[in-house]
Amino acid sequence: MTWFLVHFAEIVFYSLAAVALAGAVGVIAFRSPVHAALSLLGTFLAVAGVFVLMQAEFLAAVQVLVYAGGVMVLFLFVIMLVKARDIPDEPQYVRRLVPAAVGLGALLAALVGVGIWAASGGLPADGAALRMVAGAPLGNTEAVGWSLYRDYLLPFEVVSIVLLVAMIGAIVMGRKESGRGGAA
Amino acid sequence: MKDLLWLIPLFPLLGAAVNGLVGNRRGWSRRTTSAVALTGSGLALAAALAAIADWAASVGTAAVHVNRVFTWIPAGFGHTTDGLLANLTIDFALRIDALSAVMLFFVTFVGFLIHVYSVGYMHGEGERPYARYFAYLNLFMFAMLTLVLGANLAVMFVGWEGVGLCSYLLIGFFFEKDWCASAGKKAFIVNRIGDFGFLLAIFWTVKVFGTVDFAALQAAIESDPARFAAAATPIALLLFVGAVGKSAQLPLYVWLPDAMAGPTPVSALIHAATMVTAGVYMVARTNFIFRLSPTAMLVVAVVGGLTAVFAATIGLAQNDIKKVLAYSTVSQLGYMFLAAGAGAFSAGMFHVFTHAFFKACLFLGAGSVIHACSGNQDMRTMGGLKKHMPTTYWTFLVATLALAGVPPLAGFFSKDEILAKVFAAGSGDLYGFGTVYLLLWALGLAGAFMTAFYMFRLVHTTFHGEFRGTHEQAHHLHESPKSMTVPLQILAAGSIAAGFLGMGMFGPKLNWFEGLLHPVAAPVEIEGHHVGVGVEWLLIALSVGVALSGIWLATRWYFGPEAFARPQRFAERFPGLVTTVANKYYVDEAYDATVVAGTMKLARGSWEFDARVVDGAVNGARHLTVATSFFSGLFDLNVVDGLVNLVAAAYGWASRGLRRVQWGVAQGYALVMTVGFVLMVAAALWLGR
Amino acid sequence: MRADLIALLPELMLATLAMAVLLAGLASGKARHGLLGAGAVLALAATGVTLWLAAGATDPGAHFFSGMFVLDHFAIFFKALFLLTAALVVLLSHDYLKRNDYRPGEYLALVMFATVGMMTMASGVNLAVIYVGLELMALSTYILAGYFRREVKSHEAAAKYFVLGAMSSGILLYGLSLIYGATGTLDLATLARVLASAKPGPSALVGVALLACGFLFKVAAVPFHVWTPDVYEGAPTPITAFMSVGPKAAAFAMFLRVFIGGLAPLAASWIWLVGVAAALTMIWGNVAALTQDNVKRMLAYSSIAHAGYALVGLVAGGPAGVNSVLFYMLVYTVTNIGAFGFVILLESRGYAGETVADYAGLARRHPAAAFGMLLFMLSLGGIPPTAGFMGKLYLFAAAVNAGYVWLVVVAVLMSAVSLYYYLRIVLQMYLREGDGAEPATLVAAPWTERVIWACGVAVLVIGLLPAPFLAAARAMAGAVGLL
Amino acid sequence: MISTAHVLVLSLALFTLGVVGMAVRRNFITVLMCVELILNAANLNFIAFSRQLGDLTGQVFAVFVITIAAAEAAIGLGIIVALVRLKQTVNLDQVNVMEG
Repeated sequence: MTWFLVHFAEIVFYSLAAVALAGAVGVIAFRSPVHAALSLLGTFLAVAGVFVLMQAEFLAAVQVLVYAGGVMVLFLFVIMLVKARDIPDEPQYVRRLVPAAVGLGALLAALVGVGIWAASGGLPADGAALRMVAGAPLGNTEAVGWSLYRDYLLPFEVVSIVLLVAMIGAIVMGRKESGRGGAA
Repeated sequence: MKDLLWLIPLFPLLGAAVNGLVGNRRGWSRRTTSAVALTGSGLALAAALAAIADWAASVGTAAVHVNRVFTWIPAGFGHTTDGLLANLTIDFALRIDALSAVMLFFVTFVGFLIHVYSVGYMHGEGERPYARYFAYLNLFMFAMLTLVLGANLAVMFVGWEGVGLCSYLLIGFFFEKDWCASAGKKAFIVNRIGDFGFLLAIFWTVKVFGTVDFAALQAAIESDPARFAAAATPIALLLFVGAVGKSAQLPLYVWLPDAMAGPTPVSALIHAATMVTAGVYMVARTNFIFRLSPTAMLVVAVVGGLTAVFAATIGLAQNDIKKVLAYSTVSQLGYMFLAAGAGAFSAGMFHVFTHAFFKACLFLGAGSVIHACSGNQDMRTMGGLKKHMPTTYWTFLVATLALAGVPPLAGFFSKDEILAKVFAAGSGDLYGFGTVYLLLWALGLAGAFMTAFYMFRLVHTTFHGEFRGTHEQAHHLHESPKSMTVPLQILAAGSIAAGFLGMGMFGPKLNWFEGLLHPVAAPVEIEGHHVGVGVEWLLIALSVGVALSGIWLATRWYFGPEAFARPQRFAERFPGLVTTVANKYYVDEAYDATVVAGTMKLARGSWEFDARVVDGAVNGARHLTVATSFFSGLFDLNVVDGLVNLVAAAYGWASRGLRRVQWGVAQGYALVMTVGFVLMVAAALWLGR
Repeated sequence: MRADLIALLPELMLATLAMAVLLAGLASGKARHGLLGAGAVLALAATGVTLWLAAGATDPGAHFFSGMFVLDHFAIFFKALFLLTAALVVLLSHDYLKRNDYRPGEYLALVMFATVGMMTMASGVNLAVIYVGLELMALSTYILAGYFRREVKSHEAAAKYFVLGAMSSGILLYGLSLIYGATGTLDLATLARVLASAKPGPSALVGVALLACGFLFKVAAVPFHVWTPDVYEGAPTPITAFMSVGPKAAAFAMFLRVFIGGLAPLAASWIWLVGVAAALTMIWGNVAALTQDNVKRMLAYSSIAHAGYALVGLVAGGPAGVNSVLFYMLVYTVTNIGAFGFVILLESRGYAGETVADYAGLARRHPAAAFGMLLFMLSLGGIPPTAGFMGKLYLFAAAVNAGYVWLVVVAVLMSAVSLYYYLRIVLQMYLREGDGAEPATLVAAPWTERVIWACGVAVLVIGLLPAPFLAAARAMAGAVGLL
Repeated sequence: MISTAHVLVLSLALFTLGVVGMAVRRNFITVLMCVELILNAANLNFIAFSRQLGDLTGQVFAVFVITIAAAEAAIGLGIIVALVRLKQTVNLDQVNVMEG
């Protein structure tokens, strides 16, 4: 029992990591896009859990809201819209790429792994800075908010234009083309 | 006028623009087109003569006069401290001195004559091709004059590229014929190899000297020769690579014989008189760099000497009238480089000068003959043309005698000057390579014999004996119009007179030409050595004897009732030798048999490899299509021959190979990129270890 | 705050006007091509004026927005170049959109938003700013590539560009995260300081390598060039022209800023990565273009090759290298937009204008246009006295001076090879007469023609009198450091 | 205590799976999901490093990444919808008109 309490964080982390990995494998392995999407949802949620362990509560909330709530719904919506399941499965060109891709992936992982090995022993700082606003301790959400609106105002504004562009793009790409003229 | 040098190239440029942009589109009559073109080149000639006169009268022929038209490339990195680049400024500057004045004179003079000649020669073309032709010809004049007048390497390079482009356009002028187009391509690719050397030489010069201006370079070198000695060899050799390409020397000579596919006046102007001599001019122009490097000088001499003999032997057995002249040109260019390599830059330039007259005359005469024979170029079906076209015959004979080196015609003086200088270099043990120079001298003498032989073989087969062509052709034989014969007569007169400008063998005082060039291109002095008067006369006798014996042998073999019997017997006795020479030593075929076949094998091998490893992904049909196009490419390659085609094929092969990575599917691209990620990360880790 | 806003004014202005164009496009029931196009050009011009005013009112050495944004000479040069590019592309698009009957509103707005992204990239001295600017540019271009939705090819271009672009930006982001982990900062100046003070560990090296992968993707360098031919072929031609110069120049701006600026202490590692990639890019691009019969694809491979040349300047580094890249971007912009403009003119016949054979005999039928194309081809091939020669001269001279002779040998050799395929078009235009059966003609497209004329004049003027342009590049790049 | 190394290993695994997935899946929608995997991996890194360094920058940057990921997904899905309209397929390997 004490062991359980002492290692509680680790146990949670390993469980979340297992879920995240299983989800990621599922994305690649499932043939049905719906299953793949649900599997990805598992990864998203598990990653959100890791964010909490990493003292990034605000990010965890954003992850759940934006990914699980927004992006995932969008995915499922499109899958339903295009009736992806009805599309016949033709001989797979890409299947021949699998050995090469897996081999290269392993190689890439090994190389990057070598790279990060040395840097990765790091233990956390006390974490106070992650919830500090103008020298006073507050919550993580406030801290991120302050930083976002004060120090990172410029990229924040640019990202808002990115969202506008995404909206235009989704409309431009998604609207039905009614003959010549392309009326909206 | 000497301050308005830029006008000289401007006139032909305007002519080209008017004919090319307006005349070609509107379909102007031939008369209007020729008027525009002749005005362009005529004004260039007039302006050139005025400039030369003004320069000689006001500052003297020993002076260098430079016009800075505008600052072309300003002190680009002026604020930086990056070495010499900090001060690099390149003006668009033109320069007149003895060397460029000589070139200027004969380029505009011969150029104008050939424009006149072309009016007659091209009259059978349609209006639009006619306008196109004259636009290109004028454009060529512009580029050549820029090359000649350029006061620094960069401006010279502008002209250098320009003449290459025009040559390419004009060789391919009769583009309906496939072989014309492929000849143009061949000329272009080989020239590019040379230009590559030239461009690298420019960069190297910038790095070492911080300037590309001829005067500044010369001043820098003369102030401290020892400091630049080490850099001189690579720069000189790279420059020489450019010269080898442009002037068709071994091993890049292959394009010039093929370039005869162009209209004959073009062969006369570009591929005999002017553009191909640009290499010699460039070596003479930069002689202050070359003379610093004995290695480079020796390379120049050896390449020149070998080319002179090698091309002459091929010329012995050609049957196409223009091919004989083409190999002869390659061979004569070899003599010019031989002279330059022996340190006698002015002797080389003198041969450039005289050669321009008699070789242009020969080509134009050949054009006149081809014109009369309804386009036939094979000498075996000619003969007896003397009585049909007397003017062409006599002018051709004069030019032939000049080329063969019969005194007192122009070629005798210039060629003898070269051989004497090479002998002097040999006996004086120049740079310690005396033996090599003596060997080259002997080769040059042998080449002179062959020159006399193949030229008289040409004259006898073409003009003497009975006509051997068809009845229709015989009926058609006629003398060419005035616009063609008058230029021939003028050039023949030049072939007689030009030599008297440089009678070096009768004493240095009579060598006016060398005296003229001395301030800018002095010969390399061989210390403590002087060829005695007796020896000089012996050399003269030797070279005249060699020329006469060549003529004698050709006459014995190809003239009179016994004509052709002896060469027949000779061929029967030495069949291998004769066919080998007639087939240009099988150089092209050898490339095909060894390198091309090897490449094919390799290609096939890698094809299979590809097919198994990478190509598992690509479906069969696509594979087949690509493979078919590839092998049809190889088929082309076997039909057309030569080194250049090999290079082109190798590129084509590589090109198709690389393009196969682009197989159309995004996942495949993702995989290629993943390979890139792996390589980059691995390299970064390895580099930073 | 006021100073911050003044420095950002050009971007604010352009973004606002882009939204105005978007709304105007939606509001005008019938597509008003002329009005919207004129509006977009005026907006770009107004932004140019604003840029000039903002540049006058700010200190080139100052940092804005918590040290994330600068308006130094380097940024001003690139911003002016982007505005010029966007204006030329809008003009090129006018006749093309009208002819193909596509709505102009969203199109023009997206071009302007992409330009805002590019301008942000040029000014960013913080990796976060550079990254969001990059994404703004990239997302806008994905949509633009697929804008011609009735064309299968345009669609395919968008799909491929999107997938591979998303992959590359993911890789770039992963690299950024490693660099952040190793140094604890995203600010370029701090980054340079941290990296200089201690020998960086392998994780920083991996981060730099992955970052380089992402950047090389954006400039279309080997082996991350695979998207280029397909996307360039499929995209609407004015957008191809845009992608081949605008985003590429922006990518070079960030490449210079990040690598020569922030990652300078790691130069020993990345210079070889970039140098070898440059050599491979030049070889691959030029050689693969040799046998290409589709002119748009040929120009795509050519633009790969040109990215290789510009990378030579990056490798050379130092003020001379940076100057030469800036100047080259200017030269390349006018030349390539001109060349693609010509493709647009000829493409008007629907199917024609894409294969080399369509160019047969054009010199006779359209001598002036053919002459323009001749200039562009000579300039791309680096033949004097065109602008391309001058650009290459400076790039290669800088590299020789910095000691990268081997790279220059490759570059010169490959630019010699490149002439072969550029002159193929010249040969077709000037020597072939066409087979007579329905020859390709040019369709009246007045604005396209004007753009071609302007570019042709620019190519000659820059080639003959490069002094003021070089002076501009020099003043812009060298006055202050990159950070 | 969970060290940064733990998270990095997890993120590396997600990253690799994403990269491999992009090359082996033919369904455009799944490919898009793989992109999200890569972005999530990068975010894990940022968050882990942020905690290790005691520096908010990583977290703030992750906010941007999530936003941009959402924008990217929207555009990608728009492209998919148009693709289905035009070619009746979501398979990326059937988008292969252009090659060479």
